[in-house]
Amino acid sequence: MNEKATEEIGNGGIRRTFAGFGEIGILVLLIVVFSILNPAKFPTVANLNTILNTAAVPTIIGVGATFVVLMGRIDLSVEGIMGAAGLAYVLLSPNSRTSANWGFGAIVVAIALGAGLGVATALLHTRLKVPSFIVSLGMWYVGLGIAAVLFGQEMQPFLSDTDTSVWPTSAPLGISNSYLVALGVAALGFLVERFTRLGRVPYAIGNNEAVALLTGIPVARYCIYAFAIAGACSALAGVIASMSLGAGAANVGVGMVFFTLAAVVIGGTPLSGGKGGVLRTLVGVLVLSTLYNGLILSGVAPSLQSGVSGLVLVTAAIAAGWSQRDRLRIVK
Amino acid sequence: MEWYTGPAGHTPQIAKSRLIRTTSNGSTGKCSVRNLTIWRKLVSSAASTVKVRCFLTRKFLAAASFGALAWASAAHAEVSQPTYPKSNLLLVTTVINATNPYMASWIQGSKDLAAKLGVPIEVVQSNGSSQTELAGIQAQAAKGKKIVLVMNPVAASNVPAVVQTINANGGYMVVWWNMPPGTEPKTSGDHFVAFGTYNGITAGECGAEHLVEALHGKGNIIALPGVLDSTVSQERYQGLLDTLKKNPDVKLLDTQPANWDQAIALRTTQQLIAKYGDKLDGVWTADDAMMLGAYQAFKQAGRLEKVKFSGEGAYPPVIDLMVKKAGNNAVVASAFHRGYMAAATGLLIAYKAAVGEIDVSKLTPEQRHGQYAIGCVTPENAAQFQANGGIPQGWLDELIKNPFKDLVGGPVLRTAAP
Amino acid sequence: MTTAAGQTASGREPGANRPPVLELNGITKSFGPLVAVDNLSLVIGPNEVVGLLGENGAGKSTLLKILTGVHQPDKGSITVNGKKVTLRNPQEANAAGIGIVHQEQSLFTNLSVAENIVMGLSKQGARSTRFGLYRWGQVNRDAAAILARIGSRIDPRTKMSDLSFAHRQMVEIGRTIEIARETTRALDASDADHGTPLVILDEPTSVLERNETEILEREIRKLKDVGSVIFVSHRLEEVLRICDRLVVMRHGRLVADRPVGNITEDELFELMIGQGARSQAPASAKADAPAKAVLTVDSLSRRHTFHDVSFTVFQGRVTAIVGTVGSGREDVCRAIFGAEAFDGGTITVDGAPVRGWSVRKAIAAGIGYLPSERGVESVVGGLSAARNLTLTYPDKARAGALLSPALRNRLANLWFERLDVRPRDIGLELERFSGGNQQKVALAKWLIAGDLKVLILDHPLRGLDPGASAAVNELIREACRGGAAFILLADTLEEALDLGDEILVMRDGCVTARFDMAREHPTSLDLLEKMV
Amino acid sequence: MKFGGIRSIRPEKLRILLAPLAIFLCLLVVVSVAVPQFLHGGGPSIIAQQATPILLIALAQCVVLQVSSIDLSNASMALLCAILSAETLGPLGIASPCLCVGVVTLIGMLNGAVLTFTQIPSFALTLGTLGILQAACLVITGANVVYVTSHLELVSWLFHVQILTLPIAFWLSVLCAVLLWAFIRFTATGQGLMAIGFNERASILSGLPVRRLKITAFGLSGFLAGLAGLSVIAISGAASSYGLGSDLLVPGIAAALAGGTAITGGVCNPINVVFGALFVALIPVGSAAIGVSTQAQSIVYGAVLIVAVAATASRSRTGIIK
Repeated sequence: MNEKATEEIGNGGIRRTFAGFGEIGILVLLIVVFSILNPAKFPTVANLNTILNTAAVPTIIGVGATFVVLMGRIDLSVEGIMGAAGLAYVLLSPNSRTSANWGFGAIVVAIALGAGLGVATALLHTRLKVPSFIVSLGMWYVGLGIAAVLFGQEMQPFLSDTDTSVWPTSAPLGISNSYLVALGVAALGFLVERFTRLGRVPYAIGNNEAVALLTGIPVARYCIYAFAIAGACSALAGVIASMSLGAGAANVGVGMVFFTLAAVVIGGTPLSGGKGGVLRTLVGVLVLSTLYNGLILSGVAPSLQSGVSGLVLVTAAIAAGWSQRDRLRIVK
Repeated sequence: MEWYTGPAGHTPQIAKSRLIRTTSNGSTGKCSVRNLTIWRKLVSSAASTVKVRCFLTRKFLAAASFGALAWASAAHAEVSQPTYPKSNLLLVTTVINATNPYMASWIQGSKDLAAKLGVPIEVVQSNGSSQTELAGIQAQAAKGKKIVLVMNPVAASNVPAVVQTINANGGYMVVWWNMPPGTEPKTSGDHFVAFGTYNGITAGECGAEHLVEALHGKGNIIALPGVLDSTVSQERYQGLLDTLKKNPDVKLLDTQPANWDQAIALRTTQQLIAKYGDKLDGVWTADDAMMLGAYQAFKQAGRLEKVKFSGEGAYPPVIDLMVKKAGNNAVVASAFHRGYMAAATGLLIAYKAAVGEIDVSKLTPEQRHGQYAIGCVTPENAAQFQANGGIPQGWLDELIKNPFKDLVGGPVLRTAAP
Repeated sequence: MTTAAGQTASGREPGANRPPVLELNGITKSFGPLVAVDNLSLVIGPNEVVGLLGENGAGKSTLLKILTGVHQPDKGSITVNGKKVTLRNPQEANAAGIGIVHQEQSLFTNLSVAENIVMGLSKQGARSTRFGLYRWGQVNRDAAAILARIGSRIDPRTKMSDLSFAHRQMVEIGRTIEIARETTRALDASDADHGTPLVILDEPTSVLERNETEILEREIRKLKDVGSVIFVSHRLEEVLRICDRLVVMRHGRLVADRPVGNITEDELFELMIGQGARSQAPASAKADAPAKAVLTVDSLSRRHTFHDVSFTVFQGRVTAIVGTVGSGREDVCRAIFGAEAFDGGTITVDGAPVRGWSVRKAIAAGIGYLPSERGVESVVGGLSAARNLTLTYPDKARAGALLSPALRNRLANLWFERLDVRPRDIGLELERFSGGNQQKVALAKWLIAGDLKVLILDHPLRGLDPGASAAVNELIREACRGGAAFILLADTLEEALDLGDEILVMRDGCVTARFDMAREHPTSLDLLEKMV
Repeated sequence: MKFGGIRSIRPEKLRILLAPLAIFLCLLVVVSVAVPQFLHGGGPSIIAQQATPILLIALAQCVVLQVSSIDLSNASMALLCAILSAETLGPLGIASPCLCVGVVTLIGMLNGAVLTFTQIPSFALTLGTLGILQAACLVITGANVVYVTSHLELVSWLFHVQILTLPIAFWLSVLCAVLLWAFIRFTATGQGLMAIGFNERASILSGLPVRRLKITAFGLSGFLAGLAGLSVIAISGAASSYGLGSDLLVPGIAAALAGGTAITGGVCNPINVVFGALFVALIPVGSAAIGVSTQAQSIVYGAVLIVAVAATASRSRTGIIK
């Protein structure tokens, strides 16, 4: 590796964006298997839309989660924020309980609420120096609490406007609106991830935080950004979920935290951070949604479904990491 | 944080043997529809229910009357159990969460009764955690007053610990929905006054039979039960299966548990629509929250007009749907009972034991462990249930005259769901 | 050297009564009872290269951390280019015109060279972004230009992890200079009397091989034209060659401040440790009597890393391996220690060829390994010094089934005395000791075995001050007499020549020469030409 | 580190040593003041009862956190053990508890083995195991509640017999904590676990049997989870996939962290985890006692959790918290 004055050094960094996209293989595999298992039902446009529909909400959450995970943090507050934001949205839109009608304002408020909770998480995490794991866990409860308070003792609030509640799943452009939104969010996320400092710094922090601090990167501030993004995404997801539910429910996001985190990991963004990205999460979510859909279509006993998902998660994680196995490799 | 109408429960030992029906579940669908109207009359005026043919309601009346007797006799006589002055009592009611219509109604009932009796009340919310439930009750007991408790346990297995607590405190308690075998009130001393439940099988049949009717005895349906290991869900599912046995032309294509949850029901139904497409004619659900989820899914799929739904619990929004005859009478039935009534009845029984208006030792077996009347709401009669959440005027006053007025029989016996 | 200030790039008049770049006044910083920097005052003029010397724990690194805004002084004032400043964090230090190349590399291995350079800049230049979006083409061109300026032709799109250590170091330097230039530009724009940037090089050469050091020296001379430099190093001859002026710290105080002209290495050494002259390392027990072979490596190979490496290690002898970074010598050592797999050749310990080789087996066979990256690979910072000492051979402090704190402490105290580890607090977490003292403990961890056959030393003196180095050297010799054999990856060729009984030269994964010091007496130049 | 002589006792160390006890006492005082009768109203015994399974799960968790991994599956292992022993107590009698605990211990070790040999993140792995175990529970129980038919007395005495007004089961789990503490402090294995937590790479290069140690850690986690499962059976005499014990994961983690365990690894004091568990068990009583509205209770729960960990967490000197 001695430097001769003339020749170029380095491989010119062939950006391995799509290198080692083992998860795509897994996705294809799933599609093939399920298509063989039920050729009539699975490989149809209608079912494709069902899958994309299921994928919409976790994809939106996943985009936010990716930024947090890239920094080696974790955000468990998803379900809480979804509940709080969802109820806020429903109560501010034409509904069976309040007279409020803020139109788009309702969505804005909901997202602001989510971002706010995200910022709160980050501040507690950076100022009190408490691991993001526990802070966001606490925020999960706080969010659910806020939702419960908004819900109050009265009857469940329903969206009065039918069109709203049908909007997410209707597909005027061939693909359901909710997934179009998800794609939009993902595209935006990818843009930020690739072309802005806000997007690159998380990679740096995830790679070596000590160095980031020495280099003078304001880690705390970027934590706040990341969690704010995650919060906003969760909130938007909460809004879409509530829309499609046609009602306000505190636990509209039930089961989403682990679904999304699993998707992020399967996608190839390790929880240690520094690697991966939004696009990978997109794929990861598709893997899990396809699995969820396929299991039901293939009539796998409900009791077994969680087990099969678990197996797939482990297999995917192993497949993703197998090549990098090494005597001195450290995995937490 | 799951939406429960009845939480994870138990299977009695009898479960091992074949299905044994108590008289009360012998009622046919028609009967349950009819005795609903009777039931309406009955609640408006307790006397006007003589010419009733339906066995359930006869039983019901009998129960009501001897319930009244038992109480009347107890009213003035010396009672065996320790009693306390009103001022020394604290009413406690437990809910599994605060964001579920059933629970909201439960809290309302407890508070209304407390107001009528003029006794302070505390609500213990457990967020679906057994730990929290026990701790909450304990915290109230620790306040020093005698506890009058009505409990909707997160899990049957919590009951013994609570009984322990109440015995130590010297208060009185009534449990709804879930109770482990071998913890019968009779055998647990005077402080565990009674256990009450609604007949899940009848409830399940209410939905199933009207679904079959609406499909003219032919078609394909899917079922959404609650949390897999919940007794309540299994009873209702049993009701569905029994009905289908009698109507072989109605096929049950798929069963996917939706954990009592609206959101999960929505997601699951979307998958099932993808799976069966236009084959589906009906959806049976173990609870209205899940029905609303399923309803939403078909609405989005634009197939509301072609599908029938049945639920359980007669949530006000569901009743509204029936009254509106939304989606070409999409919703065909939902069994009616109210957390309001359950909570009020339970609290009142415990309260009367505490102040000595009931002699626990003199209560009949049915009164200590019995099932209470449920109705069946259909588009025809839905309107009657809209006002005041379906609680008839003056129901509470009637109740205070006779806490056992809705008692319709002894324990529910069933087999485990296949 | 002083004339160098004359040919400043921006054509400024030498010392045209510009304010000093840096003026420290009575700086004091203490951690609990320990006073790290004690009422220190220092002035650094424009376009001046000042060497900062001192033992480990003399307070150098604390001082640097204060200058770069990591720590804030308890007392005293900092004046940069005539303006009093308070540096609350690294960004503010950058903004004030102070950049630093850290002892350990501060690069992100998962990002490209260009990205690493951009990351370092407090405010990315207007050209690198449009509408807040990076223009990667532009960023890469700029990066290439920056690297070209220091005579390096690394492709800026290369992922950092694909570069050799030395090349990463170049990137690091390039970035630092860019920070400095950026700052100068900023100052030029804002400030009437042109402020001068200050670049701090914290032991930049300690990890570099000789030939790479020369590139760096050239660079520092260039740097003089644009700004001033604080140069921290333990290699005295190097310091004397590069710097205009030397300041020496001891126990947190400034004990000397002299121009290079009138000071010798020995003087410096004395100033630093305040004791008698340096113990000239006499060649070790270079017995001619044939010693017993303990370890034989026969045509050991690993794809893309090293090929056909063979040598034998004898009892009581030191086998030194020299070579540039990337010559594969580290990998050979790791393979021998079982930490890396090898796909060809054999390793024979005590006449028995090994199979299914692993770290555990290597240690069981009496082989020890002192890695170079101390913090990451060698010490468990969170554990007490005593526990670190007994980590590998817990039996040394075991009473029956349980570990005996009493035994452990006796052992630890013993070794703390022998190695003169300071502070004498065996219960203190190891991460709280200075680098040199950590290294002593890390070495002792192997020596307590007593019957160690082979100890592999990967840059054992890296970042150690002369005092500590002497002590560690002494340890090695003692162990030699005790019958242990050593494989040494030396920091400097001098060190290798000084200690080695046999010297292997490696280049690109192959052994290019071997010298038996009992018979031959090669010079460092002989070695160098085989290395490059 | 306990034997480092007086110089190494610094305020930071004292905080880490005492904070968990402190926060528990604070909460206890709050409750006792708000509800004076709490202490002699049998409150302590109930809290101890609830704290027992939480404590055991928390200990299981802190062993794994010690090697800077996490085990999301240990709560469901506890549940599986409870279900298995509910099924087998009748036929097997006293053999059943040992058998069931043995089984989950093996499952734990399997976790560890897969983790070390495939090198996948523990979070992902145990999340998967969690799903698989849930399925296992549902299949074994046929999605029903399983009741102990006979021999319940073999375990039930654990909560009926009381010492100093607290159930003996609690004292036994405290004993587990003390033994674990001694194990970590005074055995080579325990020292190895600590070392891995702080710096795995250095541990490998220092010749520690890292794989074996990690498998040990996860095995211990399974074992303690098994004991937690037994305590569930002892309390309720029944087990089901969604019943008592199905919600132990979060309280367990919370208790471990409130007990000063560092999620970054290395730092774990089982004795403090005891206070962590008691604290977590006490939160609901606390919020009920000071009369928080039904709706707002989970807000309080979340907030208290954060504050508690903020007070007890031991922070690495690098200042990097993730």
